[in-house]
Amino acid sequence: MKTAVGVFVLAALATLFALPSVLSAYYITLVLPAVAYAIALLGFNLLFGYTGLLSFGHALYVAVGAYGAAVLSSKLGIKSFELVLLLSGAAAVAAAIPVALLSVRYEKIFFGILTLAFGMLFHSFLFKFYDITGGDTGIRVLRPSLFGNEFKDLDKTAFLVGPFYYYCVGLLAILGFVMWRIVHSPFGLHLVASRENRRKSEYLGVRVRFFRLIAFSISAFYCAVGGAILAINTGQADPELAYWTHSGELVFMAVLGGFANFFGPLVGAFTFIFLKSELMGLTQFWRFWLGLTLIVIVVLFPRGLVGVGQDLWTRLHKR
Amino acid sequence: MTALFDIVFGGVFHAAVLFLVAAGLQLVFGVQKIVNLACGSFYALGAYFGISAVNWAIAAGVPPVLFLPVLILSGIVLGAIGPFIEALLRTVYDRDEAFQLLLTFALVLMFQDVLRYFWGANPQQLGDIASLYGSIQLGAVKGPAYNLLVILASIVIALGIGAFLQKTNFGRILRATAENREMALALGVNARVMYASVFTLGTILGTVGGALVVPTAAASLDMPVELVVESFAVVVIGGLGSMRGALVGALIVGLMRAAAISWYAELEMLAIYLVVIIVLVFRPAGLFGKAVE
Amino acid sequence: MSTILETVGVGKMYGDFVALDDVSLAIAEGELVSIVGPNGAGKTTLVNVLTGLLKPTAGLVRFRGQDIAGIGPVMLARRGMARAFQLVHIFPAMTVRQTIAVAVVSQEGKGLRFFSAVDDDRGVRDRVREVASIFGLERKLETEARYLSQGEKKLLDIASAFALQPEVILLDEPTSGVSSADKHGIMRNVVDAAKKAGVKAIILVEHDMDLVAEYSTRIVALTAGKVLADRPPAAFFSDPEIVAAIVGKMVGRLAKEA
Amino acid sequence: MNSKRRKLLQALGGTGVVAAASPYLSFPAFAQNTPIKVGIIAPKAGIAGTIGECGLRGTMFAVERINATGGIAGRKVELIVEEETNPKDSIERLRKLVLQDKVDCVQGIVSSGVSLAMGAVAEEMKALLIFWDGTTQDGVKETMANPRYVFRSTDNECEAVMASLLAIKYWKGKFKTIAGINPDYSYGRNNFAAFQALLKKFGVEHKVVADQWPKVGTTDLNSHVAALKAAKPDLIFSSLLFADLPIFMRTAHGAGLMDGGTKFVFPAAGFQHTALKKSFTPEGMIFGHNTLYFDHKDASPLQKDFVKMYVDKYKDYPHWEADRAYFAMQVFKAGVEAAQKAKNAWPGKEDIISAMEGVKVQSLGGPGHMRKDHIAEQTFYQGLTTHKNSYDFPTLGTVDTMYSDQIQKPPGADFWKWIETAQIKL
Repeated sequence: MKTAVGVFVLAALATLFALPSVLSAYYITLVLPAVAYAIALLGFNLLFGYTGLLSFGHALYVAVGAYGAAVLSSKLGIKSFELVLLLSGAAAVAAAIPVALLSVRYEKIFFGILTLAFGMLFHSFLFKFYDITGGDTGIRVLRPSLFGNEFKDLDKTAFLVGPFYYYCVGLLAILGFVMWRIVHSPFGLHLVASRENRRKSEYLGVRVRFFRLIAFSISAFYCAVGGAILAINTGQADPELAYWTHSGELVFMAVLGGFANFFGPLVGAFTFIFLKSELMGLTQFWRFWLGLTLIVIVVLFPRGLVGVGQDLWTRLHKR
Repeated sequence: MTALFDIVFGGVFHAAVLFLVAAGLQLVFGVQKIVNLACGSFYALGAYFGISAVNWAIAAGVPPVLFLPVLILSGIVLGAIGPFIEALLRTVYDRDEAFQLLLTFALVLMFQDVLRYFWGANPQQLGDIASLYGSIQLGAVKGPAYNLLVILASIVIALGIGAFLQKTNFGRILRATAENREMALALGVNARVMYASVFTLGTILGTVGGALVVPTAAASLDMPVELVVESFAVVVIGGLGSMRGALVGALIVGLMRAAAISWYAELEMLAIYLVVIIVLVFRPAGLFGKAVE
Repeated sequence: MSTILETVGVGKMYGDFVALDDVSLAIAEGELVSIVGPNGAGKTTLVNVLTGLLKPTAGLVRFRGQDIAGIGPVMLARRGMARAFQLVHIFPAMTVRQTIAVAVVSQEGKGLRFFSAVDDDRGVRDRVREVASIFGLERKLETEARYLSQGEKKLLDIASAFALQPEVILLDEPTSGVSSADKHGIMRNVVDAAKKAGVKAIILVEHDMDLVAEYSTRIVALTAGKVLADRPPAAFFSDPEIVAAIVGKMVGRLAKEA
Repeated sequence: MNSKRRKLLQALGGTGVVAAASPYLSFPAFAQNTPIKVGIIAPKAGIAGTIGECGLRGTMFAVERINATGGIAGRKVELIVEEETNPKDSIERLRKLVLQDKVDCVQGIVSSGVSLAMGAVAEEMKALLIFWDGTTQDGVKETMANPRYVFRSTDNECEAVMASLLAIKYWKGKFKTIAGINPDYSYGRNNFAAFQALLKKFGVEHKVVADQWPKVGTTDLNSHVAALKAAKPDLIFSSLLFADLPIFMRTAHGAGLMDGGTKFVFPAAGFQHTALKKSFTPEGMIFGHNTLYFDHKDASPLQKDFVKMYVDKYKDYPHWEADRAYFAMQVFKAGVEAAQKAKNAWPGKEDIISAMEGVKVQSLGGPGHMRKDHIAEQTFYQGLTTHKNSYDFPTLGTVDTMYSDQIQKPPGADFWKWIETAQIKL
């Protein structure tokens, strides 16, 4: 099993690295947000899948990452993407701690609504405090340097589908590995225990609230990294990123892929981005079909695409 | 003095509409324990359909005085979609609430395109129905009579729901189910009928709300997602599942908003979220909610 | 014999309702103290007070001489007291290995390790195996808790509590919902395990008077929030007044015979 | 993909077939079998959905005419329409059109938030992009001084400047206290600020007694109206648009805000002129119809044709977005044809762009041209409302007309400095 997962991961990474030589530039610019969402969802699912807390406001941290990249690049002139990632991530953690302190007292739907309220609070802030945040138009995000290299000879598309793409896939691999270790660590074990039975885990000495706070902060960091990548791909950070329906999309992706599995949300991110993009090209009523897809997944395949895949696999092997 | 009246009147009007939507949300949460993100979509549906109903009434030569009943009736007719959506939700009653929330989120997405399919992308408006009802004038105070009617209708509906829950047999069973689902089911409450009825009632509260308000406003595709947020603020402040909470929460949100707009316009929505957070810090279950954790 | 856990004049009111009234108990090393009483006598409240979950409205609760009133389950576990539950409390989707590992990790203070794999920790692995074998669960290590039999679930619940290496363990009806044939098996298992694991005292809340009579070193009877009796089994069962007040209202073969 | 294109051609009324039979072979040297592909990105849902719809109709009208008269330099136009949503997704759409569909030109974009982000992306991608109504201004500050590939619409402040000038011209000395109720985004903020700056320039002493900033799409404006009523201003300046303006008008009318002698200035009223019914919209208000006033007596035959077609086909009266969209297509056409003529061969992108700079075209609303710095100049229409017409909504009694070179800052200028120093005629 372990080797199977290893082979799968290596194959997936190899495919991602090989994509630019196969796919057209347009599709690579689509893979880029998918990679960004995959990173964000790694964090989101630590909280949702492993800790059992459904946040309907995690777009807030994606937005913090995007605005972090915007402020650092266009207002403070910081070019280094490494620094941008670290500082945006730190800002997201700083924003997450007060929210988490209040929210982790709750579970289930109450947690969902409270996080939604905080997300919208931030959205209002972005919208209303025009002089600081640029209001509805947001803030421009300038092209960063990667390891000090600015790639000045490349135009924006070439930069995005070239060095930036490989950089982000590398980031996904590293952050994926880190998250893999986290969920298999003693800390991860305690998170799962607190999800399964909070009272019982407390009697076994699990500091549920504290651990949830940490999980929340880690997830915020990942979301901010995803947000920073998204913002550079778009070239703009805007308040829509913090709107609650964007949080809903994060949940959508996690469930689409299957949140019970480590790789589910990653599959969900890639599927969602391509599904949405293709639907938008096919019909103006893409929201309807997207909603219908979600209903089918929720009602018939609650374990998501990965669950469907696993079922097929076991059925084939039984034969 | 006049100014203060105008501000309070505006706030109460906003509260009246919010109450209807929040009441639907509370009713469904109380019994089915599902938070319905699509409550805003029902509201928008009510608004769009209300416009069509009135246009039809105009074409059929219905006298203008009857437009208000026509609007209310159109909202009630829309309740017919309730049982179908409930049948869909039934598939996830025993699942994790993430699935329940997502299913209603899917409805939000789908409704947006359903509305667009039938009524187009343009925001829809009713010419000038509201002013047909004239203005009320009390000394220096002047306001549109239609707004007062909406407030009154909302109060009547609130009292009606109260009486229904307290006085009727079905209401008592409903409250018992909200209190203790297993017990009620063990005592032979027909869950299917109960859930379908409650959800339909919740739907109607939303659609009637939308239909009532549309003569003073417009029906737009962004309405659903905007309204959900305000309704959530109302139920969080009031306490999830509590009808009294919906009423008080709606008043707080409506008046807070009116006050913020008048005295510090930049705070409009921020003020509401701040109230939400303050309430949650000091009274985690909301003003009338049962303790949660 | 030194006192390890005690309450002094503990009272607990819920509004006007008196749940506990002037309850004083002392539990010493080596004892197995049963708490009995009819429903509504205040057993659950007392257990919750003893385990620091509820703060009493009057009196003191001391564990090893330190006040533990209302310290909550997490701190209680750290101080060395564990609790198993009346209704099965398990982690449905976790395997037996993982469940016991939760306690082992917490007992060894490794909860804040983010980057080391639990499965690769030899210390944790050995300890999990050890605890599981004490309770006869070593063959089920990779089974998810929800697929265990009722009796096995009980054992797992208790095993995970034992994995904390507590000094005192509180068993809240450990055999409820288990067939009477299995009850003795579980109790024997627990008492043996306690000896092996160095548990210094056991508190047992139990309805089955057979088990109480057989395993207790002392019995505390509660009625209406007050201590009616606190004596060894022989003296307890030979007092017709107590038998009538407590045992008569409770289920059990002994009660039927009486 | 193919079925979608077929559908689009059908939507164009089968003009493809008509064009094939028409004498477009008058450009035999350059006639190519492949059509020119133009990508359109316009909002289809939400508050701006109505704007996108009207714009798209303007584009369709333009394409029908172009294809019926031989296409652009002999090549038919084929449209690929995508939806404008938020900046992130809209830029994805742009990349699809440019990288995947390989369109020759992209037009559209209504939201300034999207256009600001997209302008920079298109420039870096070297994609020819003509905005209908989008600018690349951050506030009123131009972020792209001399773009090569991106062509912007007139500044959003044009209508504010013109409306302010009219307010001063008609009502100077008749008001002291002013109030604003403007949408809560850069457009609204800039409009109200421009109004105040112009009052200052023309020495109109005034005091701001209330300023309201409802979020775009707010459907309940009762509290805002109450606050305005409490402030008792002599004049209210409002750049509300979309459905918000009719709601405001109706609410204000019901609450008695229009009962006194308060004057009203609505620079963006033309966006939803047909929804502002006579019963709650009084006469004598300043209405801005921007670059297209559908009921102009002296309108060009082109405009009259368009309005007639619009009324027949859609049972509605068009607003300025149709003109902006038509203008964008005409600028592209003129650029391609000029470049083709100069080169006597099919022109490349760079040739087209150079030819578009400074090109003059006749748009639906009137004459316009594309400045060398890629900002449009067009004709603007505003005036005082009247009920003397056969519609159920007010029209303009007197129509004031200004060419945007009088109300738009010149290339490279700072907007506020320009207001202070410019020679502006009333």
